[in-house]
Parts: sequence; structure tokens; C-alpha cells
Amino acid sequence: MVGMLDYAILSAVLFTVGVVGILIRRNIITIFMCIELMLNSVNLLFVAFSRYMGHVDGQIFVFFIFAIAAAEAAVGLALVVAYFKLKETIEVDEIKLLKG
Amino acid sequence: MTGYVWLIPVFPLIGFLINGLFGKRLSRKTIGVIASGAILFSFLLACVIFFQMNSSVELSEKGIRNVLFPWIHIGDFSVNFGYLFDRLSGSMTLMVAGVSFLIHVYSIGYMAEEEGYWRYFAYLNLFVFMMLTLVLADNLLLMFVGWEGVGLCSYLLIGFYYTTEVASDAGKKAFIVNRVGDFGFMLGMFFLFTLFGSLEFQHIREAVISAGLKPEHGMGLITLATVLLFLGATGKSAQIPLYVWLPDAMAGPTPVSALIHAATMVTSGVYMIVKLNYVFQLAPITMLTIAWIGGLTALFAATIGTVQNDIKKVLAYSTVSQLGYMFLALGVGAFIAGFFHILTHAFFKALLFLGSGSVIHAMHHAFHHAGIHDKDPQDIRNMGGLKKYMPKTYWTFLVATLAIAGFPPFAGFFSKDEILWKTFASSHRVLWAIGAFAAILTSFYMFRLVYLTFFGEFRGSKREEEALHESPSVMTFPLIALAVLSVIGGWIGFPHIFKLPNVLEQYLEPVIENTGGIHFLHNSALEWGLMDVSILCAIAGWLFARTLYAGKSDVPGKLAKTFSYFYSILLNKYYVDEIYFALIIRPVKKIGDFCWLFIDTIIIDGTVNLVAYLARCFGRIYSLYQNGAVKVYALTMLGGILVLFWIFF
Amino acid sequence: MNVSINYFMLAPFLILTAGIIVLSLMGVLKENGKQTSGVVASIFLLGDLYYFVKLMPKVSYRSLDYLNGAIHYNLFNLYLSILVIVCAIASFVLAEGFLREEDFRHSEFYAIILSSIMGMLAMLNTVNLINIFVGLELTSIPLYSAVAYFRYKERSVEGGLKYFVLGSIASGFFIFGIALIYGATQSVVFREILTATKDDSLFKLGLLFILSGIAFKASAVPFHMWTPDAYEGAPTPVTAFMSIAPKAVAIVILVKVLYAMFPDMFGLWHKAMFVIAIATVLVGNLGALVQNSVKRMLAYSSIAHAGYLLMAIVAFSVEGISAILFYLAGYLLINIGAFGSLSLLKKGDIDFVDYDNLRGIGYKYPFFGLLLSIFMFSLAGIPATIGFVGKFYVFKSLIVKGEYILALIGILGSLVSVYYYLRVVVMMYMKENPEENEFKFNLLSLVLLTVCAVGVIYFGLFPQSINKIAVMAARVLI
Amino acid sequence: MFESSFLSLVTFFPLLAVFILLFFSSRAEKGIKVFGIIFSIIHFLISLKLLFDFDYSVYKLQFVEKSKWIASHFLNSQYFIGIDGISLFIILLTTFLMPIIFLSTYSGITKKVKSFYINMFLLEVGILGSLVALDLFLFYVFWEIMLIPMYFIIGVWGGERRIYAAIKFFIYTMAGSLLMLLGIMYMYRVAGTFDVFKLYGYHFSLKEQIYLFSVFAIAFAIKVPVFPFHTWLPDAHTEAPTAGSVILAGVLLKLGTYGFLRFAMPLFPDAMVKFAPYVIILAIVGIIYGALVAMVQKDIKKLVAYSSVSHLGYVMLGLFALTIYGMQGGMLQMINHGISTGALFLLVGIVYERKHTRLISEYGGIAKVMPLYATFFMIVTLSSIGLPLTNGFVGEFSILLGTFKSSWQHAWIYTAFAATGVILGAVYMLWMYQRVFFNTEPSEENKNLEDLKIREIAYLVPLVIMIFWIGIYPSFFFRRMEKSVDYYLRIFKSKQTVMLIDAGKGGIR
Repeated sequence: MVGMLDYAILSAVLFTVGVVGILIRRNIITIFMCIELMLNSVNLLFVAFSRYMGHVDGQIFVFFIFAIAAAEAAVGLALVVAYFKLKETIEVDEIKLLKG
Repeated sequence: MTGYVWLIPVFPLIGFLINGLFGKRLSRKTIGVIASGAILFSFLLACVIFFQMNSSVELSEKGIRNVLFPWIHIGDFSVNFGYLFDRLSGSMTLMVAGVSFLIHVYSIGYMAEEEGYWRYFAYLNLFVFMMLTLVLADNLLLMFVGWEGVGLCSYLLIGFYYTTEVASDAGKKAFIVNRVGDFGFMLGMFFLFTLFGSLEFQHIREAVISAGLKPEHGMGLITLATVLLFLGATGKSAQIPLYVWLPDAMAGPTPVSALIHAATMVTSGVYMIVKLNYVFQLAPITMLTIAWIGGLTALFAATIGTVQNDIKKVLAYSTVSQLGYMFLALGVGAFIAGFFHILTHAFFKALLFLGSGSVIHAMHHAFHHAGIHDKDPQDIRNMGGLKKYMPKTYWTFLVATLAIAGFPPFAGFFSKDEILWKTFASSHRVLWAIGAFAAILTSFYMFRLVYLTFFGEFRGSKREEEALHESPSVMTFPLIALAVLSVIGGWIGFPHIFKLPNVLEQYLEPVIENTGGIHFLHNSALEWGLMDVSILCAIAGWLFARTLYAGKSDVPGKLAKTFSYFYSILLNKYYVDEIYFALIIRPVKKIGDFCWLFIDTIIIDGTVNLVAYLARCFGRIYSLYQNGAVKVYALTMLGGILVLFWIFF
Repeated sequence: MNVSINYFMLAPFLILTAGIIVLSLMGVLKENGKQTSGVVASIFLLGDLYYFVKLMPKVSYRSLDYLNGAIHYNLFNLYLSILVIVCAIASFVLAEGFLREEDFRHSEFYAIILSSIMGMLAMLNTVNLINIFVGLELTSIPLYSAVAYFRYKERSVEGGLKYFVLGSIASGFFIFGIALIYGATQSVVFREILTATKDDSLFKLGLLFILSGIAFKASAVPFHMWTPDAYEGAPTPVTAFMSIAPKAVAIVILVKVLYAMFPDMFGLWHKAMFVIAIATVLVGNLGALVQNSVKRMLAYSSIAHAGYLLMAIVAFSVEGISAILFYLAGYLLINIGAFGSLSLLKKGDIDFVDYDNLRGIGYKYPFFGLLLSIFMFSLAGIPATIGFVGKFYVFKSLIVKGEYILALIGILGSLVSVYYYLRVVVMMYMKENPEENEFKFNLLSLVLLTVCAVGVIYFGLFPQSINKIAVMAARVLI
Repeated sequence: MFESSFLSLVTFFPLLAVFILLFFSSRAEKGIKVFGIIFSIIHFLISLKLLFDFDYSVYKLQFVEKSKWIASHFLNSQYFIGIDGISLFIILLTTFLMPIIFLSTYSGITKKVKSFYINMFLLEVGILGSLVALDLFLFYVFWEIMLIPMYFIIGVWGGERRIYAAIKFFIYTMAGSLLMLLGIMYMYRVAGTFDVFKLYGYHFSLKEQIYLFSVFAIAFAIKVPVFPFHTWLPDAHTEAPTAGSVILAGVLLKLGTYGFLRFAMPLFPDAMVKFAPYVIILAIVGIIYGALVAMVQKDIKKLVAYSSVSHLGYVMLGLFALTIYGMQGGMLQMINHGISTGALFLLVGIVYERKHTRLISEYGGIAKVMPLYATFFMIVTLSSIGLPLTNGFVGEFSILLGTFKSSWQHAWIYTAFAATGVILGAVYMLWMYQRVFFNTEPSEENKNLEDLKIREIAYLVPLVIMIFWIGIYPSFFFRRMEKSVDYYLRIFKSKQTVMLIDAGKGGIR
């Protein structure tokens, strides 16, 4: 029977994959995907906890997170488009103007 | 009139203020009159008070005291501005005022063509005010005021021709060496205040007598106090360690040398010790050091004096040597003999300086007339045969030379012989021998001076010779007055074996308290014998000088060549100045540079700037780290999380 | 089940929603709507402000609760809400002149800021973790776009992008932390978490992630990297707004989270906060030392000031909290003044914010020079300014709790800060100005700056009025 | 208890001037300057009332004003001001120097005149405020405010390296005072009040005293400056305009010693007794080191700056000798230094206005061209090296006497070393005087230096009068200080657990 611990581990693994993805990948869009991945791993965790504690609130919170993830993605993509229009590139490593 | 003792020093002060503030606008004549008049008034007032004091027994015992106003009152330390006119300070005031008056009159003539005339007389009056304050002070602190005041005036007057570096250097040197002495004097005052609770002479005197202190109490503090006071005295009266400023002080005008560096200021050290004789007697070790330093200075200065070629330098070293005699007298406990030598020395040394002044004055005119600017008017090698041209100067100069050499009827004989006798009588045999030998040298260099200046032929061109003439009467009158004093000056202190009354001894007897248990053996036969010995010394010196310098022989030249090594040492004053420069002045400058360049800028300032630089470096390092890459930012966030992990678990 | 909607409690949020809708429509319907949109936005904010001020007396002794802690008004939260709204109004005034000079005005700008304000109010007035998370996101997302408002300027967009990427990572951590806390205590409301039986390790992990999420917002050191770039990139009025409101809210949330939910784990988070506070002060000050742009220097200085506030948190006492509240009030005045003055130095789309641009300004515009000097001295903590009194309270609260090391480092930090604040004054008064650049100062902004300057000096000399409120608010929490 | 608010009037009177000046247009320079002079003279006359009504028969605080200032929860400080024998003369020195400074800067300052005068008046308010404040918080506020106008004066109107000097001055002093702020906070936490006189009653533990004393001592030592902390002084003095360096040397340095006497010593007597020998040694090192370094300076102003390091070494020595003579001497020397070093800076300023250089080598033999100037310079030099009948001597003598009679071990060795300062003082001052005024005929460009103008004489004469007045009749000042110094000495005696005598066993009694 799949226990609580397994879900927790899965969610932790997903979370770390998201974080590591942000550090390694060069393309901004991929980074956005990793951010989404992190948020979804949290959703999983919420659902797992609420199922095992028989407490329904967790699952409701998941909807909040969906909404926010969507808003975030929208604004993020708008920024990337604006940046692309200016700099013709979406390589994260080229973003170096502001430093010091 | 007893209430006006304070007016004696104030007259010269008024003279100073008038000349100082309005001097520029006054004519030369009025300046001279005001200056000399001020001194004359204070001299006459001093005489009046002197006689008034001696008329009443009670007054002459205790002395007249005027307290003007409180000066420094902190806690139990209270010092007032007060003047004390007792027997000792009274007689000293008379001498100082008298000699100053004569020198002021002389200066009117001597400084006639100099510019800055009003400045000269203003400083001279200020000097007399300071000297009289020193002499008449009723407490040590006020004496210290006069002490440093005369030091200041000697600085101003030595550096009178301030546009020449030599003069201003000499002035500065005089002031600083005096300051070294004053450093000792001040510390001595602190010790005295700790010991006796007050700095007033009468208070200290009562404390010493009432406590019945005796030397065998082994008072460490008293010895320390007296040694420090003596250090002050050596500074002011140019003894061995601190005499170097006096020969250089000759860079000032000659009347200044006469007044300050012969008669008055240099004797203030001796006067202070005489005034505090009851304290000094309690410290036998200090008495011994004073005696020995006095003796050695007398000998040391006399040897240098024998080879100097500048007329004023010879007299300067002779002054140092005569001061050595005074300290020798004090050291062996003959305070009155020391004081007696002050008086007589003031007369004939002032006369010698004024005489040399009129010689220099004449030589200056001669060179000026002949249009020569490179020859030194003070160098005796350019003189010779002035007897014919300046008879008055010659005769007065001769009288003074006889007095200083110690020929019987003259003043010098009585006072110097008294000192030598008292030295021998207080069983200081070796010191007596040094004194006697120095006496020979004294008479030798004085007569050498006379022969080279006044006898033989004029060593200079014809044009210079015609211009030579006697100084004006305003200069020769003081010479004559001083010559008379040099003769009769000695008669106030006949040795008791002459069965004649020793006026000075009886008069100053109450001033000297015999607390130190000093005793002199009484053997008149021995005294007569020693008197003959000292006369012989004087004659020996004279004959030796005559053989060398009277004739045309070039014996001195040959002698100089054979003993060239000794000769050059003596000529260069044992290189004492150079030694002082190497041992003290240069190292102090080096330390100064070291402190400033190394400690201040590199170490202290360095650390301050280093701290600022470090902060800036950390800032720069950080700004390099912040290189704008999003990845790096994310990484630091991760690092932060890990650190929190480490802290939490 | 009948859920009665208590309109009274939701009033502030409703007003703002209406405001956002009206502003967005204005941009669409009327062409010349641009001029008045600033005024309209301010009216809505004033409405909210009126609501909160009216609410003050009611909550002075008890707190109003709605929907089991979703909305929770008490004096502490109101104090902060008012502060945030005042800050918003001030940045609107600055934006007025700034955007007209840039002539790139859209009413959406004001809509963005209003939504960000709503997010902050949501975060503040609640005791429910999820609400805090939603509020946090509602604050940050509009700010990402506000920073990138000048989409034709590379700096602005790059700043926004960086802020976005890092911000979303941080919120990811935050929600992950909340999930763990939820797992450990089955609830997200402070009161229940406090009393719930906690199994230790999960709870601690949750605390850790929540701490890092909020610390990002408060620009505490390990998470501060975004601050300089975002502040420099953003238009100056936005930077002004960003450097005060969100930071204040983040600090206060940190206080509430640590004091309300985890008081018993004091030993644990005390060590963490100790390290973070010291690091923040040092990095903030040292970073600012070598900047040659005043704006970026002020960004680092805001990190340093956050560090001082974090120190006050470590003090964990009523005095500490009142010190924070007072310091934030002072910080509002000073930063509005400082960034406001920078926003005035603008001609066309070029911002003159480098140290060299300030050469000789002190004499060309004496009044402006005086104002900026007052703000600089106040930031440095020179007495007779509110900055000094604020620092005094903070450091005294540290010394009362025996945290001498922190106080010492705080002092060292403010000593270093004196140098780079004075460099501004040096440039203005002691250096000659090679090229002449003329500035037309917007009158309204100047009035605002003067008010701030007078406030800085007045409360520097007579701080007790603000302090009294701050202490009452602090007592509510502990 | 509250006499009229006269003292507040005196303290904040210059603010009125600042307010009026705001209405002057910055082009009306002449009007501003004349206004400055008249205003400061009026201010001085008003402040004389403090002197006449000062009752020195018994020790009590006078012109006291105590009213509520900040009554907030965690910080309640009062607006508590008053004066006693200690602060009286420094206040009068400030108001006495201001008109002289304004007279001297008549031709000295050319650019931005209006803001210069505003800064000077603000500086005066800061100084007077910190002198009268008897509430630690109020004192600290004034203490820091004072820095800002001084910073501007050095920074804006100074010489070439003015910015470096200004920032160094500001941060150096600020570092010290921030440490003191921590001390003040700790005392407030422990004793609960900022009122100085209540704190005198409060007894801190020895460990507390040591920490607090060292914190206060560092802050004041930087200000005095005591030996290792003095490197800001030469920079600040040489780069400041004449007016700036006169007020800096004249009064600002005294605030350090005043701080020691008013706060550091009475509040922590046991720690003070423990630290006194080290401070004395530092003071003596300061005296000798200052003199030595002054000797090798090439720039007159730097020389005078190092000479004030040496002079203030004397003041510190006087204070820490803990005897009635030393303290009174130290107090008087504070005023003397203000007058003689202030005068020296004014004189250097005069010659700087003419030749725009301060290097000694540029001058030589100018006594012939400027005799009156040479006389004034000579008088001030004599007062600076402490010749009897001038003010310097009275101060130095009492300090040395105090050190000698102090009960520290080897007291007389301390006195001997300190007294060498008297010699070194004469060396560097006279050597400088000789190289500037004597030695050669005036060179070509020095020929046309014109002597003192009436205005310059007008502001030098009062200083010379003060030099001789204190030199000849100092008891006028000693009588007014006596009771206050006695009071403070009794504080040390009564509160000490570590007996003074044990600390200094071998002292000569």
C-alpha cells in the first residue's frame, strides 16, 4: 500500500528537480517550467497530507496554488517576451547588464 | 618711603612702556633720556630706601616687604606679587641699578647710528625691570618670573641685529639653554614647596631655623631640591654643562654684553644661591658639587680664553671663569666672599666690556672711513698701538685689567684673594690649587689682550690709522666712573688680617645662617702667605704675557705651531659646541623626523587609512561576486538554505 | 449552510478592487485619462485610509476576526496597513512628475500598484498562513511588472525578469514550508499551530522554508541578491515604493511568524536570525561603499537597514517590536525623501542618479541640496533626525537584552554608512560641476519632500507621539 | 529652582542669526559680514551676564532649566541644562572668540559667504548646547550636531585636501561617539535615567565601570586628542580655513577634556583611578611627541596643530593628576590654549591671506617689513611657550605642580618628563619664529608685505589683553572654578572603593 512517506519523498524529489533545473538550464522558458514543477510538487504534498489526515482543507489550498501558478506564468512570459523584443535572446547567462 | 619698594622695578617698566609703544615717534634724544632717567629714578629711590632701612635697626633686620596683590591661590599653594627689600637684595639692587644707569648712558653714545634705537632702549629697560623683580622678589615664584624675564630680554637683545642669522641663532640658543636651566629651577621649586609648604623666603628661613635642621639628617629631598636649583643656576650663570650660550651671546651689541652678560643677569644664579644659603648648607653633597663645578669652570674657561682672537670672546670666557670663582666660593661656604666677588666683578667686567666697546666703535669707524667691509672690527689681530689714539679708554681698560688680574690695591684682588683664602681655609686644597693656576691664566690672557690691543704698532693701513679717535665723552664718562668703582670697590671688604673694618662681612652677617656647620681655620700667618702667593700668580701671568706679546717677537706664532694640536683644540673651544650639536641637537631632530614620518604618517595614520582601505576592499570583493547572473543569485539562495539547514539540524 | 458575507470586514479589499477595475477601464475608454488616473488611484487609497483610521479606536483593545482568521484586524496590523497606504500615496505623487517627464504614462501603472497594495493588506490583516501566501504572491507579481514598466529600457526589463525568477523560487520555498507545517499540525491558523502537537523534524523543516521565503522578501542576506538589480532597474518611484512597503510587510510577517507561531523554538531561530542579521548589516554597508550610482547605493543601504530591523527581531521583546515599528515609520519618511529627490533629477528619459551627476547641485539648487542632505544625514543616523532615534531604539533594545555583539556590529555598520552617505553631500557641496544640466522640479513632489524633511527633523526631536502608538501596537502582539 | 530661561536664550541665540541670515541675499556679502560681527558681539555681551551673576561662594548648579523633552516609553530624557564653574569659562571663551573670528574672516572667506556664516552660527549652537547639557542624551545630540557644520566648514572652504580631512575628521570623531552612545544606552538601562547628577549618585560595579569608562574615554580621547588618536588634528587644522581652525582649536578640542571632567571621571571613579596612570603616561607621551613632531614641520599651521597636541597633553595631565592644583591648572590651560593657539591661527591666517602659502621656507626676515605683526606674533609665541606673566605659564606651572603633588607612584618622574615639554616648546616655537621673522633680509616678493590693518589689530588686541590678564591676575578665574573643582574632587574621594592612596602607593606625601 503506498504510504504517506512515499508521497512525501516523491514531492521532495520533484521539488529538488525543479530547483536544480533552474540552476542548470540556460533557456528561460525551461526555467519557468521548473518553477511550475516546484509549485506542482507542493500541490502533491498538500493532497497527500490532506488524504492521510482526513482533513479536506489541504485539497482546497491546492486550487489557490493553481491560480497563483497561472498568474505567475502569465506575468513571467510577458516579461520574457518584452526582454526578447529588446535583446533578441533568452539565454539566462546574457542577462548581465545590472551588476556590481 | 618704605611703602614704595615696588616702585623701584616699576620705573624701568614705565620706561619700557613709553619707549615700546611710542618709541617710533620719539626723537633719539628723548628716548635715551627717558630710558636712562627711569633707571636713575629707581637708583635714587633705592638709595633713599637703603639709607632709610639702615637707619632703623628693626627694619634692617627684617627688611621692608610690600605685598601688591595675590597672584596664584590654589588650595594651600598661595603666592603673591610681593617685593622684599632687605640687606642682601638692597645692596644687589644698588649695584644693578647703578651699573645699568652707567651702561644706559654709555649706550646713548654707542648706539647713536644704529636703526631700531627705540627698540634697543625699550628692551634694555624691560631687562632692568625683570632683573630688579628677580632681585627684589619675596618668593621663589616671582624670582622665577624675573628669571625667565631676563632670559627673554637677553634673547631679544642678543638677537637685536635680527637680519643676521648668527645673531638670531645666538639669541635662540641663549633662550633654550636658559630654558633647560629653568626646567631644573621649576622642579627645585616643587621640591621646596613639598618640603616647606611655601615658596616665600622668610617662610622657608623660619621653617629651616625653627626645625633646627642639620645636614646629618641625610635629607635626600633637600639634596635633590638644591641640585635642581643649582642646575637652574648653571643655566643662567653659564657654568660647565650649560655655559655654551654665553660666548655666542657676544653677537649682541656690546653694552648688552656689558650689562647682561657681565654684570647682572649672569650673576643672578649666584645671587639665588646666596639668598637660599640656609637651604644649600643642609646639603653638603650639593655644596661639594657646586665647589668642584665652579673650580673646573674657572680653569676650563680660562684656558680657552688664552687663545681667543675676538676681544669680546676673550672677555666672555673670562666672565665664565670669574663666575666659576663665585660658585667655588659658594661651594666652600664663603657666601659673603661670593657676593663680594659679584659686586667687584660687576664693576671691572662692565668696564672691560665698555672699554672693548669703545675700541670696537673706533675700529668700526676706521674701517668705514677706509671703505673696508670684510675685516672684523672685533679681531685683536687687526688692532695694536691704540694707546696713542684712545688714552682715556686705555687707562680705564688698564685699571680694570689690574683689578681682574688681582693686583693689590684694586677691587679684584680683595674679592678673589678672599675666595682663594676661604677655599684653602675650608680644607679644599686641590680646589685652591686649581683656583690659583686659573688666576695665573686670568692675568696672562688679560695682559695679552692689553698688549695686543694698546701696545706696539697699529696693524692696519694708514687710512684706517688716521680715522682712529677717542670715543665721545658720553661713552668715556661711564668708563671713568666704573674705573673709580673698580678701585674703591674692593675697599669695602678688607680681609680681617688688615685690621681694617670688613664692612660687607658685618653688614651681611645676619643674612647668612650657619646651618651647615661650615668652619674655617684661623691662622693669620697662613693667610699672609697665601696672599703673597696670589699676588705672585698675578705678576707671573703679567710677566709671561709681556715676554710673549710686548716685543715684536713672533714667539706666540712659533709656540702655536709647536703645540699646534693643543692650540687648535683651545681655539675651537674643545669642540664643545660641535659635541653638543652631535649629541643633542641632531639626534633630537632625527627623532622628530622619525616620529613624524614613521610613527605618525605610517603607523597611526597608516592603520586608520588601512581600515578604510580594507572596508573598501571587502566592498569591491562583494561587488565582483554580484555579477548579475541569475544563476549565481539562485545559487546563493540555495547556499543560504543549506546554511539554515546546518543551523537547524 | 448560510455564509453571511460581512461587507464591513471586507470593505478595504472591495474598495481597492473597484479602484483597479475603474483604472483599467479608464485606460481603455478615455484617451486623456492619463492625467487624472493618478488622482483617481489616490482617492481610492484615501478611502481605504479613512476606513482604517476609523477602525483604529475599535481595535485598540481587542481584535476583529472573520472567517476563522482569514481577516484579522488588530492595532498592530492597522499600524502597518496605514503605513503601507501612506507609502503608496507618496509614491503616486512622485510618479506624477516622474512619468510626465518620461511621458510614458498609462493608468495601468496605478492599477498595478493598487493590486500590490491589496496583496499587502491581505498579508497583514490575517492569521492564516495560506492567506499570507496568497497576499505575498498578490504583492510580488504586480511588482514584477511594475519594475519592468519601462519595457523599452533594457535595465528595467532585466531588473523585472531577475526579480521574477528569484521571487518565484522564493515563493516556491514559502509554500513548500507551509505545506510541511500543514502536514505537521493539520492547520494553517496561527492559534491552532501554536497549540497543536508538533512532531519535531517536519515542523522545523517547515519553519526553515517559511523563514527563507519571507527573508527573500525582506532582502535578508543570503536571499538579498535580487535587491540591488531590481531597485536599480525599476523606475525610481517604484523603487521608492518597493524599498519601503513590501520590506516593512515582510519584516512584520517575520515578526508575527516567529513570535506568534514559534515562540517555543526561540533558541533555534535566534541563532539563525543572529547570523542573518549580522550578514545583512555587513553586506549592506560594505556593498554600498563602492557604488558609484546613488540609486544602487540606496538599494544596498536599504539592505543594511533591513539588517538593523532583523537585529531588533533577535531582541525578542516588546521594546524590540516597538523599535521596529518606530524605525519603519522613520524609514518611510527618509526613503520617500531620498528616492523622491533622486526621481526629481530627471530630464527626458535620462535619470541622473550617479554620484558625478550630483556635482555642484548644492549650489545650483540650494533648497534641493538642503533636502537631500537632511535625508542623507538622517540615513546615517546623525542626531536630531528620526533615523538616529530609530537606531537608538533598536540598539537600546539590543543592549537591554544583552546582545552586545549585535549592537557593536550595528554601530560599526552605521559608522561605515556615514562615509557613503556623506559622499553624496561631498559631491553636492564640495565638488565643482563641469557640465551644466538644468532640472525642472515638479512642484508637488517638492512639497512632498519638504513635508518628509520637516517630519524627519520634527520626529527626530520629539519622537514620543509615534513611539506611543508603536508601543501600544507592539503590546498587542506579545 | 528654575531661574528665567536665560541660559536657553544664550545657547540658541545664534539660531536667531541663522534665521535672519536666510533673508539676506547671498550677493550682499558685505552686509552679511557686518551683520555677523555685530550679532556675535551682542551675543558676547549677553553671555557676560552669566559671568556677573555667577555666584561662586558655594558650589551649586546655576541658570538651571529642567523641562520635559522626550517622555516616550523606552526613552525619557529631559531638557536639563545648567552651568557651574567648569563649563562657565569655556562658554565665555566660545562667545568671546566668535566676534574675533568674524572680524578675521572679513577678507578671509570669498565664496559662498552666506552659507559660511550660517554654518558658523550653527556650530556655535552645537558647542554651547553640549557645554550646557546636563542630560546625557541631550549632550549626545548636541555633541553629534556640532560635527556637521564643522564638517562643512572644513570641507567646503578648506585647502587642497579638504575633503579627505573633512571626512577623516567626521568619521574619526563619529567612531568614538558611537561607542559612547552604546555606553550611554547601557547606563540608561541600568540606572534608568539620563540625568547626570542622579547618575553621579548611582554606583556601577567595577567591571561595568571599566567598560563604560574605556568607552567614554575613547570618545573623548579622540576629541582631545590624546596621543594615539591625534592624526586627524593636523589634517583638519591645515585644511580648515582660518576661522575653522580657530574655532576648532579654540573650543572644539576643549569639549574632549570637558567631557572627561564632567562625564568620564565622576561617573566611573574606580575605573578612572585604575586607568589614570596609563592616561597620564599617554598625556606625557603626547606632550613630548607633539613637541618633537612640531619641531620638524615645514608648514606653520601643521606646526601649530601639533603644538596643540602637546598643549592638550598638559591639560590631560592636569586633570588626571587628581589634585586641586592640577585640575585648576588643567581647567585654566583649556582657556589659555583657546586664546594662544586661536591667536596663532589668526596670525597665520593674516600672513596666508597676503602670501597664500604656509611654508616656513617661503618667509624670512619679515620682521623688518611687518614690525607690528612681528610683535603680536612674539607676544603670542611667548604665551604659547608659557613665559611667566603670560597665561601659558600659570596653567603649565599649576599642572606640573599638581602632577608633582599627585599621589601616583613616581609622581615626580612624571613631572620631570612633562616639564621637558617646556623646553621643547621653546625650541620649536622660537626656531619657527626665527626662520619666519629673522635670519635674512626680506626677499624680493616679501618686500611689499604690508603690515597689520586696523581691523586685524582690533581682533588681536583683546586676545593679547586676555593673555596678560590671566598671566598677571589669574585668581579672578581660579576663584570662580575653585568650588566646582573641589566638588568634583570630593566625588572621587567619596565614591571610591579603591582608595586613591593605595592605587598610588609610593607617592610623596
